[in-house]
Amino acid sequence: MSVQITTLEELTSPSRAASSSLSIQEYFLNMGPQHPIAHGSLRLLLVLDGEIVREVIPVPGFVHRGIEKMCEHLTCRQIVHLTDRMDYLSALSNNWCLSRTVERAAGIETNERIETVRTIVAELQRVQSHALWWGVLGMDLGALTPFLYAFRDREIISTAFEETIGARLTMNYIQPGGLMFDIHPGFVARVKEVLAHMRPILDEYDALLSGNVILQERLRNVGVLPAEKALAMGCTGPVLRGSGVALDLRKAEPYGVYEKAAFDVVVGTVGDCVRMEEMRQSLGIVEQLIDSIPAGPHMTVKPAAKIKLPAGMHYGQIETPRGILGTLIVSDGKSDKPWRVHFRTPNYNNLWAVTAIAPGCKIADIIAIQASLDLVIPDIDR
Amino acid sequence: MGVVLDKLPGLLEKIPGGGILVAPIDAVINWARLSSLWPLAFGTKCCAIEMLMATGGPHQDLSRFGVEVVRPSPRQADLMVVAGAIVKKTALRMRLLYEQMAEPRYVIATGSCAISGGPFMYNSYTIVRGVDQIVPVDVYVPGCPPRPEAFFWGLLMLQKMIRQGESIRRPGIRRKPVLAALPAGVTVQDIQERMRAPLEEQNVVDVAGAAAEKPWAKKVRQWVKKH
Amino acid sequence: MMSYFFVLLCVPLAALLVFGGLAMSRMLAPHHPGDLKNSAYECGEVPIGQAWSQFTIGYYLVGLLFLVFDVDVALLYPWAIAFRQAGWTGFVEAGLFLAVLAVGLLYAWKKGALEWV
Amino acid sequence: MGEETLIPRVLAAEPSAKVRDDAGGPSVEVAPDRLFGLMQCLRDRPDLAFDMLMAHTAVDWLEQGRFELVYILYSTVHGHGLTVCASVPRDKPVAPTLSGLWPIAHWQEREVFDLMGVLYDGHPDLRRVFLEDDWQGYPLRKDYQDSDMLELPQ
Repeated sequence: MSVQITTLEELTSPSRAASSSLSIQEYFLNMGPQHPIAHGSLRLLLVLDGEIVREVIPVPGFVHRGIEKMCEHLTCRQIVHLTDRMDYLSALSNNWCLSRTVERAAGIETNERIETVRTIVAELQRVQSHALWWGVLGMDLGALTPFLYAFRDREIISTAFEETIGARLTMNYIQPGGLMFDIHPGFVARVKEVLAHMRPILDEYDALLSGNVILQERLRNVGVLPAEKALAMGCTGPVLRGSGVALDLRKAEPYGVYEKAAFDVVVGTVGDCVRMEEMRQSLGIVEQLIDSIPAGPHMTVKPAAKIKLPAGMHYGQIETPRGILGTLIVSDGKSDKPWRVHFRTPNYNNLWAVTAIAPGCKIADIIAIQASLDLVIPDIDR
Repeated sequence: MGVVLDKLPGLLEKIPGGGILVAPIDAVINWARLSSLWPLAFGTKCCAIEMLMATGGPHQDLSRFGVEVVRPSPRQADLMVVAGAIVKKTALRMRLLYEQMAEPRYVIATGSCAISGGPFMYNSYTIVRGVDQIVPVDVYVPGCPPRPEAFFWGLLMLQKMIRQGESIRRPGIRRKPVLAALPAGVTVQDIQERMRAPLEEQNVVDVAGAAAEKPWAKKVRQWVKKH
Repeated sequence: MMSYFFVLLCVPLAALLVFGGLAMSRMLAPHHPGDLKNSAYECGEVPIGQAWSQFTIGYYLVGLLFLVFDVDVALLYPWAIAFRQAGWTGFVEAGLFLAVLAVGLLYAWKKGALEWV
Repeated sequence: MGEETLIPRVLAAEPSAKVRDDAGGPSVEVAPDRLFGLMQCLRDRPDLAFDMLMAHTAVDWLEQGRFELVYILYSTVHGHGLTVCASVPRDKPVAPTLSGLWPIAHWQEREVFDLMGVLYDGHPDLRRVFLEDDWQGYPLRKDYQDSDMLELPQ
């Protein structure tokens, strides 16, 4: 077996076109970095035969800032602000994943209050993130009103976050050893307002889009991902659960106070209604926990304390709205800066499912597939 | 400028007292441009969610300023909102998009990543530290991500610049208002008169010239020819 | 004869509307063509391969069918305006006209020209 | 399936594997040439059933002159995880590809090749995934020099 390094040039060069089964009609089309469905900068190189897609070659890397290289020069606490900028729609879950890995590695204890607030805030952000997915699914398929509905509800949840966390998008709130600030006195009342508002709104979402025949026609058996193919492609989160595999880390490896809240993992057979139902489950979790936030300090480790990780590999994973985010921190035990940090991001693994689904469908179906995969590009490129 | 508008200032100068007509024409043209800015949706990162989507949402309504028509194609856009970090791979594409936009084109760099590389300034091997290495930027909106209100302030600054800064006498020459946002308490009189003239003069930008000598201008040509 | 006067009036108005817009933009809009500006826009990328390539026959068929039925609708306009004066004879004639086209449509349908390959 | 019963069965499947204790969960070290065989049986044996390659990355130990390849597996059937490590020398970093067992390995290996420079024997389409194809050098290596990169002033 030989090691053969190819480049995109060779892949798309005319010689390849002539020699392979690429008949004369097939041509390359760039659904390139600057495209409405890209939600960022992702280039999908389509090999087209008329309107039928023969092959999709995703080319990420347009937002690759080298976060893993930067993490080697930052202490564990400084890395938290970089995790916000990877998947900015689930910034709190990203912070939580890194903080939890560091806490388990360094043996830092957190109390019940911290875990409850972390669970509540992460679940609220899951609702906010799925609301954006719902709005943008409508926008990508041509219906512009869901976008306005979705962003109205995102603003309402953002005001709840802003009051406690101070930020709208890049939170930097969950630190190794606790929370950056204690929750705002009016936080519980504000969250109750949000819950009261969001419950009827979800039925409105269903009425607006799910019942729409055009949308059903555009989405029914388009981009069907069977269960074993989804597992083989390393998909996680709503994409995997949509294919029928009930893998949800909140149940499989409970963290935070998820055992205390009763909720069920939403599993679809082939469809994609998984995220709509997950929003209701998340609201249910927040409802059960919002009244029982125990008292206690919001930080168990002094902010200035140096956190030195013992030598070895420390891996922790968490269920973000888009899938399983894993943080691997390798430390040589000598300095408080990690030797190597690797983020197993959900979007990077969900992206490649499009190469398995796409061959044979039409260009318009690619847009439906991309919208249902709900990708966030900086999370792919890091 | 168009065939007529190129020659118009010259003709009006010949007619005695014709120069007065140039100002109203400027006012009309600048008013038409600033109240119908069509942004090009070029968001790469978190700023895209704040700048292009949240501001377009119902709470912070972008259409109050006539900017809500977000065009995906550069052919129909005249305001490029750079929302998010630009890495070396994207810089080429962004410069090509800037070239493909029709004059007069404006650039707002939002977010500290676009202004100076922001949180990725150090130890990042692909980041371009500051979008003004690629395209001439008119308004910088700091923040990470900037609040929608900050983006509106930048938008109003741009509209003020268009209203005061452009004239058909010198097409493509943009005079950026130095005293656009004086810090609180500092009044014009505080800045002595001799200080103000050079500040105004030095802040005149020939957009085409500024775009030509950007480091990425040549790289884009080689890249397009190579492909 | 008088009724044709309005037609004569309408033609220059239409021409003014169309060419007026074009002339305004030619006169007023800045015009600086450049090699990069004229390059093909494909989502910010440089297009791969030549645009002049053979593509499937399906597009041609759809174009043809559209042309036929578009002309058919264009011919129905005058009949629709003078519907009341034409009376029953006009109605039958239009019916016949549509029936002939319906046969063409059925033929295309049976031949599978409407299914998108 | 608890950790204590998992490790003995993995060792039974691959006697040359050594147990590592410095990783959080159960983890095993194996030589690169035995790697494919071990992974094959880890995936196919019903009582292990690791049907998901959760993550794959490489750690550059500069002083010891080796790349340590880290594979994190997960079984949705039994719900347990395993970390498998293999070391390849730094001057000839060639490792067997696992894209035959788990298709996602195809792209995870491309990422490790792009950033770390580990070559994969038998990989169908070994290409850079993030950086431009003509990028010189592999950025995540500890001895990567780049004039454009600003160092954080200490």
